[in-house]
Amino acid sequence: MKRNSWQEYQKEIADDHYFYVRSCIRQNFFPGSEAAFLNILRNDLGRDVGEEARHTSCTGIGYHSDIVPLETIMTVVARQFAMMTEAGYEHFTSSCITSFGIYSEILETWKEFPETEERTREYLYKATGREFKKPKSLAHTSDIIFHHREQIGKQAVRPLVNVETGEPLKVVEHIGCHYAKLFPKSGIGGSEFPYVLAGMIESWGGEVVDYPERRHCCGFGFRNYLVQANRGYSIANSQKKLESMAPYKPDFIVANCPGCTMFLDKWQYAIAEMEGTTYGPDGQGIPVLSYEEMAGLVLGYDPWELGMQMHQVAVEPLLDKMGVRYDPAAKYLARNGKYIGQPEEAAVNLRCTSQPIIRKL
Amino acid sequence: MVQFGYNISQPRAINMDKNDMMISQKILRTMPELQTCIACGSCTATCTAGAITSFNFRKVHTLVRRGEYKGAYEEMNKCMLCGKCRLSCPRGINTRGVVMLIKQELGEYR
Amino acid sequence: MSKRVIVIGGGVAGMQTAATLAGLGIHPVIIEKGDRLGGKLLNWHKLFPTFTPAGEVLDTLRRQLKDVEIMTNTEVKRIEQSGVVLNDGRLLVSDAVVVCSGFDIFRAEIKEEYGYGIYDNVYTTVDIERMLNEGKVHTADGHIPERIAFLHCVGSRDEKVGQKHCSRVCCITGVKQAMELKELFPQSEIYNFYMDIRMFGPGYEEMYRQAQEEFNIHFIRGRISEASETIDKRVQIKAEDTLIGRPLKMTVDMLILIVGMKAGASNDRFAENRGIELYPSHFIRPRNQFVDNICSSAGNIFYAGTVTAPKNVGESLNEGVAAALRVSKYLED
Amino acid sequence: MMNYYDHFILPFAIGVTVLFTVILYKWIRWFVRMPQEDRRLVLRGIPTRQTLGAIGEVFMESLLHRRIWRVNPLLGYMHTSLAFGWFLLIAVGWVEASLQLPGEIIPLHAHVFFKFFAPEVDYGITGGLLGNIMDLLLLFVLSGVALAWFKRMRSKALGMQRTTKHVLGDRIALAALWFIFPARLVAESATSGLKHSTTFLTGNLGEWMVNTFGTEAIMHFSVYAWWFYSIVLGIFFVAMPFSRYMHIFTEIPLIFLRRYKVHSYEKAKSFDRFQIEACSRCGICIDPCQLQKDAGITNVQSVYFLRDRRYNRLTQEVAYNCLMCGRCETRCPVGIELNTLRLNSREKFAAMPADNRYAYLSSAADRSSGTSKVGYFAGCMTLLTPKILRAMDAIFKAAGEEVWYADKDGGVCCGRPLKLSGEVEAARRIMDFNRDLFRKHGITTLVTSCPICLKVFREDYHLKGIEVLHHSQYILRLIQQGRICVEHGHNSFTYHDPCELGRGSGIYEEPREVISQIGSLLEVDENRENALCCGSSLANIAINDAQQNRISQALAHELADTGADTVVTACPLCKKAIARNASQEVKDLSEVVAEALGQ
Repeated sequence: MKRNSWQEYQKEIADDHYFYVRSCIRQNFFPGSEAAFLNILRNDLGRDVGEEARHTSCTGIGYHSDIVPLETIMTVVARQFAMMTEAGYEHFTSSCITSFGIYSEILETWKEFPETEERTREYLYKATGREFKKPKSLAHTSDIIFHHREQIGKQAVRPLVNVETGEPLKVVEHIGCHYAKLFPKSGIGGSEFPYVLAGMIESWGGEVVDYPERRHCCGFGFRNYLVQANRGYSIANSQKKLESMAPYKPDFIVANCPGCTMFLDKWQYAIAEMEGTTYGPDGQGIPVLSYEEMAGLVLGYDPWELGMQMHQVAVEPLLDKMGVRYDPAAKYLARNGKYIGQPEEAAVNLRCTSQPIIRKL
Repeated sequence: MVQFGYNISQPRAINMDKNDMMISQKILRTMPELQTCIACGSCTATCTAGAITSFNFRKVHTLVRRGEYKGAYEEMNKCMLCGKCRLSCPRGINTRGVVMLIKQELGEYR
Repeated sequence: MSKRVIVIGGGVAGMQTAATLAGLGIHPVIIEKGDRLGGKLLNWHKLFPTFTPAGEVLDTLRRQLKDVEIMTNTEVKRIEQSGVVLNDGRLLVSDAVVVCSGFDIFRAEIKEEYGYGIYDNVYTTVDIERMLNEGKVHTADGHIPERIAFLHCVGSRDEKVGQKHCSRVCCITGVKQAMELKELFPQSEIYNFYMDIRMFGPGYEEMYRQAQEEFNIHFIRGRISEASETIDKRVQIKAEDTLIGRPLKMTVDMLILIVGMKAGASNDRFAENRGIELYPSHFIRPRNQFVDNICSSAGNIFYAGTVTAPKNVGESLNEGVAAALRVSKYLED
Repeated sequence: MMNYYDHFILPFAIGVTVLFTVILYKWIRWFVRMPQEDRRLVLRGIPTRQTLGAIGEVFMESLLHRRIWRVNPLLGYMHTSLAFGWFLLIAVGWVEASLQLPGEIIPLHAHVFFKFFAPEVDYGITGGLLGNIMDLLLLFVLSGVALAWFKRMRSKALGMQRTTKHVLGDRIALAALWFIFPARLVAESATSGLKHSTTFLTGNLGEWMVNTFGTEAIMHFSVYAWWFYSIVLGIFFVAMPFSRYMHIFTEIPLIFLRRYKVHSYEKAKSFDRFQIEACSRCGICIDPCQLQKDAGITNVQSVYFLRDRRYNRLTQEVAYNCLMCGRCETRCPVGIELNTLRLNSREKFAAMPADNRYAYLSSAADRSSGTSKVGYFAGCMTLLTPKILRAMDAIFKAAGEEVWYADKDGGVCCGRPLKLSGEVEAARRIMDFNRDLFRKHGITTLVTSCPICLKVFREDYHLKGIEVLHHSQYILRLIQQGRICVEHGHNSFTYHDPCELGRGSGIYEEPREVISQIGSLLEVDENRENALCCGSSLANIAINDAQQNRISQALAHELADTGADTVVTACPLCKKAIARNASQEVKDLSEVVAEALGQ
């Protein structure tokens, strides 16, 4: 790919001592990913990541759905910053792209309209008695993985290569809209050719697939999804992307936004059930991974440890291609060995639910 | 197939890769002057039918030129062929001829 | 001894200025940064609206420059009252200076969303002129294009790339090239995506009409928002058909970006002279736009051609004559 | 009984048989397929005076070609000599044969080859006289043939700028026709020479032939000459029902049917065939056609239209490309209803189902204002010429007339443009809406400024109890009743007759009378029935703007040549079309009147 322009959009990413805030969607649907992020950073890379159990949702979903006013969300964000300040950190990192967009937007608003920052400080103090410092740097967690991608590459046990053919895996990357479309300078590679995930893929031996609808939204769209009658618009967007990428026969999709990961995965199930269309080989779906899961697989983590059984589209075909060893029987067992239930048979997971389940009660 | 209480919306975009351009091309071959429309809208502004309906001659023929034929026949049937548009067209397009042509090419009875 | 006048730039405006000066018995010196005279026209194929080969115009101008002193591969660093300072530090003394340094072509790479330099089948109008000159117009893998899209106003009327002005000549260039390509590939469909069509010159509107009616070139009002490459290396483009009010997408074999005129990079350096002022667009602002539209505030510095604003070849040539006459009048006084 | 057979008569006999078989087949077929009401008209008409009139008309038109004489005497002579001359040759020849040939039963063909079968040609006093009469008649016909040849080469001398471009079948029939009478002359002369006839033409020519070439040679030659004569006759007769010469026999029933009030109608029907095949392709319709003269369109004129329609190869392009100005119809020597035939040919191209059309026309579309017994319908085009609206307002005010304005703030089209485009059924829906509107508002007089509307109101609306007037008629009435006064000034005017008002509705004098009360009227060369069309006619769906403009230029030029200060017309469409190219002011009649209103 003659794509070098990403280098014109670089941003400062701190090397260590991050204050980590979680994502509503990721912690509910991909809890293994957040755990993996912390493990990779702390254990594999030896970095310091601080956390605060009392931090809340950024309320971005409510904000984008017109039910949380601007003043409120600014105060909530200020509270998160106060937590960071109290914990003695300066580098703020968020797991969620929506939150990342919210933080970027609010910091930018405070810069342009300092009186709003003043008012927010006042609201926060009145409500909680807290005070805060603005973070020195703001990064999305994918920025941080990108920052350490070479080191992860060095420690890689399973590069993104098809073990049978020796060919690099073809990876479709999807960047959440609020990563760089709000402020192109806030994302690595800008908004047109973001490089944050592509950089990881290339460093870990995979091949990035550029396809026509690459920049298109996954269709989450907050209000479009939240109102059932509007979901047709939401799903149509995912379908547009899937149709556009299917001819390239990608091995998997990786996204940096929790919402996108969820919708690209779950809408494949819905489309298959509603229309009978699937986009992967042999009537299956295209597996959708979070970048934490991708990094985890590269570093040799167990797929069920990474929470990949939570996916709607079965990941086993990909694991087989990568040569990942896994216990099919353990897929739907919790850490304590308890059966966690399993999805009904569906087109996108057909071959992978027919395995006999050993119930260990 | 499973019903989840919503459908997959059809894209609103005019997809020039999927649209069948044959009829549109034939219409333009027959009346190349239609291509000179500069969308001034005077036809629609003066339209006798347009004054009492939503008929928009300019928009309908533009859609037809893009291969969007659905509903064009029905829309063109609102025209009374009075000819005011032809008098007002700065490009000298035979607008009544266009109406007749589009109806002929898109009428289902053909 | 005849007076010495430095003409900066050996494009059409500079050539015309020098030729007229020489005819008036004045000693012009053309300073050209390239290795030969002709400027942008060296790369142009045919000129609108008459499809005159660019070479014909240059040949006529060259013939009038037989005895004119020409310094090629030479660049001017600054303009001073006594003359010009070259890049190598030499001072060339002169009685007057005519700035004919022209314009720069907008770098299409900056409009990253159109994928110029990234996708194989995205071209600029400058590329097409070159390809027409070489007699080789085809897609990157050597095929005859079946569908071609032109995009008007790339680097014109675009705040996002600091080009607020209208480059004027690109509209008619897009029409001209569309007609040339239609003639080469009669079976192809050609679409011109435009924001406004501005046909300011004589015969331009007639040519636009001819392109529509006789060449069946489709004009769609709407700016392409993004381009992306498909699996077969074609280019998928998205725009709104604003006359319908619906988004539109199509895949084309060639996407041709009609690039605009950017103010010459040297204008900023020249403007260090207090007598030379710039517009916000960085084109040079003449003393006024009417009776002194080829004069600077400094008495002995004059302008001709696109250094002051986007112009077509004919207008630039006229300014060459006008500037030479004003120089001559200045030297007499 | 004498033997009247020789092998050479076979081509002729076959030809005649084919001719009459085909003609009878066609007539019967057309007649049987005619709608019930048409057939009833015919049956009711036969015992009336119309039949006698028709016989007279057949004589005047089919034989003497009276109407062509009016176009150009030389052209008329040509047609008379060929048609009437041939008829007399047959009639007198028959007398001659029955008087002079021996035998009880003389077969029909015997007179055709009389000289061959007659034992002695100048038999008795009657024989010599009849022989000379026959020679004279042959000379008469031959003079027509000579003129026909001349016409092919120099049509202008016969008053025609252009002649018809014929199809192959026509050319064969024409060539045969050209040879029939010269062949007859040669064959008869040869036999006359051998039989020592003394008639002035064939006798003398025969004598000269025998003297020059010898009896032996002429004996051989005469056999070939009679064969040739029979063959060209045979060819002509076979070609006749399939070529333009079908008109010779079709015009006769057409004259009768027309006398019985059978007419063509907005929808195609069987009677149309009688009109279509009655066209002789004389090409008189080509010259008056402005599409040909000014716009360079040469394949759509009525002659070509009828030809294409006859042979079932009518294209939409030809059907649509006609201004329906009626200039050709007024000149057609056969009196074919050209506009109606053109109109009813369009339905098959425009056959749009009418169901659900114009369902949007409801009471909501009533945007009329005012209350009065007098209604004013401006018409769509008048809404684009507000000066006419203003002028009419001023006139109404001056006359103290309360008016119900049907469409001042926008109305519904009168339906005629749609009808002209062949969408007859759909047009009916629009007409119904407007008629209901007129009824609802209880008007008894309906004034319109648009001749297009006028024509359709009068012909298709069936507005019983409502008097429909064009504003020119209405204005004249106001002046005559003294309800408005106009002042006579020094301005000179020329008047352009709109097609739909003049030829279409027969209104020629009212506008002229009004103008002459205001100023002097300078006529253009071609006026009234011969007036030019402005080119903007809504009847033409195919013409492009440049062609329309050329027609308008030519008209504007004619009007300017009168030297009048102002061009006056009485149709908003004509006004706009002329103003496009006029060098002087162009006004509607109402404007001129409004400006001249006195106290």
